[in-house]
Amino acid sequence: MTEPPEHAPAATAASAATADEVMTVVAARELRGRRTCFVGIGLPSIAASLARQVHEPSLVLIYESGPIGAKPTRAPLSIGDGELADTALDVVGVPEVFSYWLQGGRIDVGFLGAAQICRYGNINTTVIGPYRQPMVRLPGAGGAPEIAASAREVIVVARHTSRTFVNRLDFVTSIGHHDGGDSRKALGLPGDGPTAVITDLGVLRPEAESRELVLTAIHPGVAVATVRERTGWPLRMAASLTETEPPTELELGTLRRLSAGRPTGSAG
Amino acid sequence: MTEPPEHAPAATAASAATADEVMTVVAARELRGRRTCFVGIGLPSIAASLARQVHEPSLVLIYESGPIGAKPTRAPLSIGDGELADTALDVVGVPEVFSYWLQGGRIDVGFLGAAQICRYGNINTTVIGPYRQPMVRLPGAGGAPEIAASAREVIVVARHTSRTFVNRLDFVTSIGHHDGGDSRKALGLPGDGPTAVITDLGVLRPEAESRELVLTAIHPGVAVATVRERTGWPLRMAASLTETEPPTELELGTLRRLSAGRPTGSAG
Amino acid sequence: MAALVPLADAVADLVRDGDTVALEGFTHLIPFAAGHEMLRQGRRGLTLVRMTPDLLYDQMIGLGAAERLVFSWGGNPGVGSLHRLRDAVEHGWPEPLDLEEHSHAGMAARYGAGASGLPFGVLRGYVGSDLAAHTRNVSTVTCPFTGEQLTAVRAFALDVAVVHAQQVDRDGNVGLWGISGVQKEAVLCARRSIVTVEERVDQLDPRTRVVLPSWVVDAVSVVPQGAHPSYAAGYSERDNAFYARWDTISRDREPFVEWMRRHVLETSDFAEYLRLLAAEAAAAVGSR
Amino acid sequence: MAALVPLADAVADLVRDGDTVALEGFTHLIPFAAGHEMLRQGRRGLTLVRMTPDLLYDQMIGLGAAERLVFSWGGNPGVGSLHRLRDAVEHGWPEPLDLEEHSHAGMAARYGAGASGLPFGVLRGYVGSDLAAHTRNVSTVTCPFTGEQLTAVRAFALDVAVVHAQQVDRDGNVGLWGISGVQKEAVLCARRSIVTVEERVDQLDPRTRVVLPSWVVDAVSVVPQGAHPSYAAGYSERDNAFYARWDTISRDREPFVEWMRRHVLETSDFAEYLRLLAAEAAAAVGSR
Repeated sequence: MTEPPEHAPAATAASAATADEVMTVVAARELRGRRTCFVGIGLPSIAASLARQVHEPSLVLIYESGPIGAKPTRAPLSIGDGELADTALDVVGVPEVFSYWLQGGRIDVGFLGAAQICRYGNINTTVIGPYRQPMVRLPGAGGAPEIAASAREVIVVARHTSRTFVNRLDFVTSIGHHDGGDSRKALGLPGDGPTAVITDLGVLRPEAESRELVLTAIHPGVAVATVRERTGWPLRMAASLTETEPPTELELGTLRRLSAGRPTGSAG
Repeated sequence: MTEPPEHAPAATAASAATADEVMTVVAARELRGRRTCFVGIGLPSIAASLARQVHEPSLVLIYESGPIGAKPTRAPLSIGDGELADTALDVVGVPEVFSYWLQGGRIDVGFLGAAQICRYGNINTTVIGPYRQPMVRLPGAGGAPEIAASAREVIVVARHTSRTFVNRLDFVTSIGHHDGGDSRKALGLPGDGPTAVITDLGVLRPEAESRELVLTAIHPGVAVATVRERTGWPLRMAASLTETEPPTELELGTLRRLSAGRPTGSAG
Repeated sequence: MAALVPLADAVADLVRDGDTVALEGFTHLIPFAAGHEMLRQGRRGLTLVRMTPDLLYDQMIGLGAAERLVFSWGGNPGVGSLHRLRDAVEHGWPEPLDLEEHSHAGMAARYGAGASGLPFGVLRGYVGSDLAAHTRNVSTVTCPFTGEQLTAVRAFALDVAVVHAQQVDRDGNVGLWGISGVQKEAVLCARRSIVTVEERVDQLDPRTRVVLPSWVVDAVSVVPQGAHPSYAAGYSERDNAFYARWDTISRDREPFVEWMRRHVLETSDFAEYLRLLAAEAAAAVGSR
Repeated sequence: MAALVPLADAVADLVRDGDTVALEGFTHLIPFAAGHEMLRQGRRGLTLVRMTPDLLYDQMIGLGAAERLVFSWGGNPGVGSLHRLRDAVEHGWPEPLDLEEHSHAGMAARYGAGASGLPFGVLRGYVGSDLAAHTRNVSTVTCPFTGEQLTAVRAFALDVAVVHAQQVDRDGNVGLWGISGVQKEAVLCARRSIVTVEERVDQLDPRTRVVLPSWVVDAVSVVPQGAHPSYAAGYSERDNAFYARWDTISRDREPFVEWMRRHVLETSDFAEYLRLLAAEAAAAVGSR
């Protein structure tokens, strides 16, 4: 990646917060008031841990590796970390976590990452370039296609670059709002699809009718022009575009405790 | 029931053995050399326990309630006795015992009882009389239909009365050799069906071609005429009709220890 | 989120006349206390679902609480018939009982499909049996890869599931161990659920094998020995003598009704029922 | 009946060139020792199946042991790409790798169906995803009760399943606990199976949650730390530093091949491999 992963820190109380930290803090806030979160691999994992510690102590974190009700005290390096199992209320087999728990309709929020995302919140984590002659072979689907389909709603966390926020996906791994409008509903999917995309620049949400992602909040110190530059489609602003509340000391302190010892820039 | 459940004891070393005991002992012998037995509710349960203790210590007993590798030291009163779980290698859920273990093709012998059985080894445990206006409502299918279908072979244990060994079933609960010949195979069932029917009078086995049950062994002191009288179809004798070896002291002593405290004449 | 409430409140809030209700338990952990409470509160017109209806459903059917039974094996294990079930089926007393019956494998697949949010389950089952001819909930499905025909069963969608377990922890999570039947699946395919437990504990016992998280259960009630005469591994033994005694109690209509009136309908709760049984047992010993 | 044999014998007896093999493990209990032994014995043309191929499959693919990969997520968790997997897919080095990919839910359903003796599994999955267009093992099936269309996936039928577990008891029964993935299903849908374990014990630990009875396993080999750099709950910690280091070791072809030659191909067994790693770690500390 040649684009800088972080923008300049904002000159606020959160001046010490990196863009990644703001993204994680804002993602964690999205879990306020939720009961159950199916935590996908990647960036969402640390935000989910943060949400449990700061906002929603009773939030039930469920991982595709089987832990139900995990209570991680540090950001898991992988989705199958021993600590997830050790702190969980129960650890079930992988077939059960997908059948009884996800497909059974028991997940309020699916929390996903993305390598590419389009204006309708469809996600690619499979391949850049043609499928049979890839330029970049990505890890693949994991649990995401069914999380995207079955969770009551989906929140996506992704760094905001023009490589990620693209006009057209090279491959649809996990469905968002499909072609917009009612097209997702027409596929018969149980869940409502992405309701928020949290980036290191701001927050995008689907417009009511079109289901196209529009910018609804911008992080402190970020210019709208930067967001537009790094978005591969002509990004529109919500009528009520707001500025993100900067991270509180509690949020930031907790996040840093959670992240201690974790490799930086990790994708897992 | 008006027919006497037991015939007069034979004047042999097993003179003290009741007809029920001979039946159980002979049924247990059928499990010699087998690895896994799915134990149906009813008379088979005690025979399976006996087989493990006397003939085949490594015999794996599996019960529809979930215990795998149970090692009962007394005859279980029910298929869900605490001792079955306490002594088992593992206790799995009921869906798993039927899907992964029985349907998965891991059962050598299914061990079943019967309220009615016909010449082709089909079994009724549902109803006597018309289904909607029953004369006697029986307990029903339980695990038997799929045990009968999926176990590599099936052994049936039943007291020999003309009410049980009937010319025509009132209801087919569990399939045996269907209409005989290749008709079972034509249904696409995985297992081979009943290979032995053990009664308190003798042993019936299916003829090679017709798959009709014929008398292959008779218990000590039992007259062929008695067996014929109590069989609802014109029972044929195998060319090589043998007399059952009487119960040994070990068999009988073990059986009586297993049965101690168990209600007599129990159907469970 | 599971509320810790008295059983009478749980039943009053969550079980309605005409509901499809599964009080599950495979020999072990049968929720007798909850079933009795439904009788005390006079529930009627229930569709009762269970793999192995035994004494509890015999009692409920005998008092006319059920109009339909969906099951796979109905007997008094190790003892014999369920006389009240038979009387209802054979003679329509106290009222006719509509039966829908399956094999255990079929019932388990129906529960599993319901818990999984699927409309049907697939199995190798019912082939050659007359069972399928008597229900609309068994059909066939063809494998799109091999062309093979398999059996399909309709998923359960229950109004209420009721189970008994050993423990609830301080956060309302339920834990059970030993023979676990289809209890988890029953709870997961029900709109509403009630769990009775032996005990409230700080942390679930390490022997726990099946966990029902607080947020999939509506109400939890602490009812020690709430499975009697069934048992709860680690807490009680199966009362085999009572199962044998039931054969006599239930054989004829009047004594059955009288027994139920005295022991269930006219006791205030399960604890009083257990005290009454204990007093009777003590008296029986004393009179020997 | 499981034979307790040295791992080299188990692999020699049970794994053949061209086999479809699953070395399963979801972050936890990944059977590295068994995979290394397959490389030492020069197995070729394998179809490798696994939900979460990580370093072990990167190693096997990088040495040209596999011609096909069936999977749902292939990465170095928390670190990044699998360079050898990418090189095989993107540049056909050391040879082209045919990919068949699924979602986790689809893979789990394929394993579950195979374990259950069914030709296909049913799920709500793949809808709206491009995944299904690239495989013949995803199709649809219609519910005979509701008319609803669902996704069908073909059951797995493996030649060999290989898993790592904590313990084997004196009768050859295998026990594992912690994150258990699809290991049980993998073993149950394979014609042959190999289990490596941390330890042989008289009785399985009470923490055991998944049991593989002796009679569903062909060979058990005691290989302490046989999952390194993955872990075995209760026995070892995940070697996160090694996962990070792998990013460097595997980035370029020559250093990768050299590392594998020295550490895997030219060591006699996994114990020697572990000693070599330990010696290198000690030397690295000493040279600081």
